[in-house]
Parts: sequence; C-alpha cells; structure tokens
Amino acid sequence: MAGLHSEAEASLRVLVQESPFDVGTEMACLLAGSIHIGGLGSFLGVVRGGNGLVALSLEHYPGMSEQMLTKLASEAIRRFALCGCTIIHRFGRLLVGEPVVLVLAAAPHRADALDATRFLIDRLKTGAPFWKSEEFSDGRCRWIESRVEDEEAAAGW
Amino acid sequence: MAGLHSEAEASLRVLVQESPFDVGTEMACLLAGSIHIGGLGSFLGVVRGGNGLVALSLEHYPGMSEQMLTKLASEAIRRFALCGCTIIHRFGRLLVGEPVVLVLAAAPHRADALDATRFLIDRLKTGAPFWKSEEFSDGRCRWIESRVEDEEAAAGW
Amino acid sequence: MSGTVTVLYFAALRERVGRSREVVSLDGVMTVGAMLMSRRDNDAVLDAVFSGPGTVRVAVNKILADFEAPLHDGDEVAFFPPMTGG
Amino acid sequence: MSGTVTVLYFAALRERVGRSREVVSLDGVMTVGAMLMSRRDNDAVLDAVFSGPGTVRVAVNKILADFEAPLHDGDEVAFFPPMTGG
Repeated sequence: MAGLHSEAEASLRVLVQESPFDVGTEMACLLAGSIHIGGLGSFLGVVRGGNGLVALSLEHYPGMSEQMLTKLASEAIRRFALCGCTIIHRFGRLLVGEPVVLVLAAAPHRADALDATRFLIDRLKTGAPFWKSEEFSDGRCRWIESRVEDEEAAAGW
Repeated sequence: MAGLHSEAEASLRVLVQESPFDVGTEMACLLAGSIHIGGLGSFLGVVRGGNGLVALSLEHYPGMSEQMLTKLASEAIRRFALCGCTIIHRFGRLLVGEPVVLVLAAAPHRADALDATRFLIDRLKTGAPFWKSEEFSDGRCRWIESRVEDEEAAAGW
Repeated sequence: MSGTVTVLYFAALRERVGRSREVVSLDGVMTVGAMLMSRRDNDAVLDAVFSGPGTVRVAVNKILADFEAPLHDGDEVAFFPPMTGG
Repeated sequence: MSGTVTVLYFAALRERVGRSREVVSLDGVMTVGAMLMSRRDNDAVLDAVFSGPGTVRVAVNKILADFEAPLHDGDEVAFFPPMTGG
C-alpha cells in the first residue's frame, strides 16, 4: 500500500515551540483531514523523573530544526501509506512529567500508522538538531550524550 | 527491562462503553500515575469511510468483553516494562470518522511503549468478543469477516 | 446431567438463528457438543445454521472453550463467529 | 575566497567555546575544515575544544555537511554535538 497517498495529498504538520500542545486537538485536526483514516498511531515523549531529575532544558537550532522535521515527515509519507502526520517538538525548560514531543501518523490501516509512528520517533531522536541537558535537585546540570541504541534504531529503518 | 513493574504496581484501565471518550483526558490520567514514564504509545481506531460506508455497528458480549480486555492488558504488563496501560472499546452504531477503540501504553522507554501498543491492538482485533457490521448508504448491512492477516498478526506475538 | 444452561448467540450467528438467548434443559448431556447435537435434532433452523459454512466459536461462562467442554446446571454457553474487534 | 561566514555553536560545544555566534572572515579558505583550522591557529580556547573528545557535527546553511564542504560569502556554518532530540 506504500505510495497510496502522494505527498501533495497527505497532510503534514510540523511545529517547534516552547509552549505546550493539546494532543486531543492535534488528533482531531489530523482526523478531520481525511475520511480514509482507519488508524491513528501516536507517540508522546515526556520528561521522565527519577535520580533527582528536576527538569530537562532543550536547545535547538531554529530554522534547521523545523526543516529537518519537515524532511522527516515527508519521508514518512513517502515510505508508508499515510493520510497525514504531525510532529510537534518543544524546547526550553520542561519539568518532570511535561510532554516534550508528539508524533502522530494517520493511515487507512493500522500497520502503516504504527510503523510510521515508530519510524518518526526513532529517526527524530538523532536526526533533528535538538540537545537535552538534565537539571538535578542538587543544582547539577549535565548534557545528555547520544546513545548507541538510538543511533542503531535510527539506522535500522 | 521486562518485569520492571509488577502487575500490582502498574496501572490498568479497561472500559467498554457506548459513549465517546476523551483521548487527552485518558492520557493525562495515565501520565499522572507515575513519574517514571518517558514515553506513551497510543493507537486510536476510527471508522474508515469509503465505498459508501455510512456507519459501523459494534456488538459485544457484555461481561466477557471487559474480562478479555482486562486479561489482555494484564498480559501486556507481564510482557513489557510498562508503567500502565488503558484500553477503551466502544460499541453501538458509530459513524464514519468516529473513534472506535483506544489503546494507550506508558513506559519508561519508548520501545516498550510502542511494542505494547502494537501487541494490544493486534491481539484485541481477534481476541475480544466484538463483532462489526457495516452499514452502507444504499441500506445494505454486512457483517465483517475475520481477516487472515489479523489472525496472523495476533499469532505473531 | 440435569438442570438447564443459558445459550447465547451473537452477531451473524444470532441473526441466522433468529434469537439471542434461550434456556436449554441439559437432559443428561455432558458437553457443549452433545447439547448442541441434541438441540439440532429438534430444531431445523438451528441445524441449518450450524451446518452452514463459517467457523463457530464457543465460550462457557464467558471463557473461550471448545465443544468438548463439560456443562453443569446454570452454565452460560455462547456461540459466535470469529471476533472482529478493534 | 573573500567575504565572511557566520559561525554558530550549539549545546555543550557552545558552552565550551563560550559563545554561540561569531562572524569569521574567509581570508581565502575554501572549506569548513580549512576555516576551522585557521580559527584554531588563532584561538587557544577553540583549539582546546576541538582537540577534546566527542564527535562534532557540521551544518552549512542549516543542512548537514562535512569538513570538506565548500564555503561562500554569507554562509552560515554550525558546529554541534550529536543530536539528542525526542
């Protein structure tokens, strides 16, 4: 079914923002785009607590981050039979439990929606210019290093 | 990481209902359950339009449907390192574009959240007592037959 | 085995049988299969439906079972097509 | 090559270099690598940072590139650690 929807037909929404987003609104917006949607896959990344972590600070490269996420969304639409997809990535200081990133992929069939969701989040981890710094309750701050498993997951597609 | 959270620790929410549900509320409810959540995978199944389809009518076996979905959610918690999961399945007459089923799986790491999401929806398709009938614009109604691909997807886990 | 069981039919099977529920006397039968056989002998519609094509699934007391499953007074037996949820 | 390029540093690299942005005269250099080498010869901090451990990624005009990439007047060159989004 790959190639069912051309890039021109499929909807594509990419946002890089400091402010929160509303998952329900984003899903409704994507679903309103096509009556051919049978499944909507999603991944929401949140700031995971533990080990005294207080917050994450996300830095990004304005202009390049939007451009890389848009390229990634276009590639998902080329590779999977999607009706549309949405990527929203936040930056700035985010507390434990706060949403960081949202990926949505809508398709006629669930396999495409779920494959595309996973493709998008796997590639996004190492393929878009965002950097995370951890802030702990004792005041320490530490840049997160890239993980070999993330590089491998991205390369696996 | 499987077995990180025992069934007792992980939250499990199963609902079978005729009324709509709110995805944002359900996600917030699941996220509030643990600070260890780093990723929330979800699948939303909606009534797919096309070929003159007007609505789906879903019949279920009251009592057994809740019981089978609860068993399925427990199995997901045993198999994947989850903080919690939610399954909501609607029944009754649902129009094109309306949500039918919601699966949420929250975990410290994205791989578990996404694997569990897929496991739950794959197993749910053939493993819970729901039956769908299609209603077309010309008045015809037709029971949906079980699909070999769905049986295979469920058996693959 | 004496007593009765409640028999439920769902979806396409319910429509073809023409009812969703009936109470059946066990009359000495011991299993789901024996109960169904005895019912088919006495009900042409039921016999036609269960001779027709298509897989039939069984649950006893809301748990998936097979035609060898034993029956007891008060059990709930359900017949239905393969499930198509999600 | 005459003219200037804008050089950006991000994340840990920005912190170690101590600035996020500078304008650099090309002075006849042709590539990202040559520009960086010339800068390191004239800036001990920069030299120390780029001699240190850790992978450095490069983008030219917001597109991922490498140290062989040619430079032109007005280009934007960015140096940063491996990306850790999501």
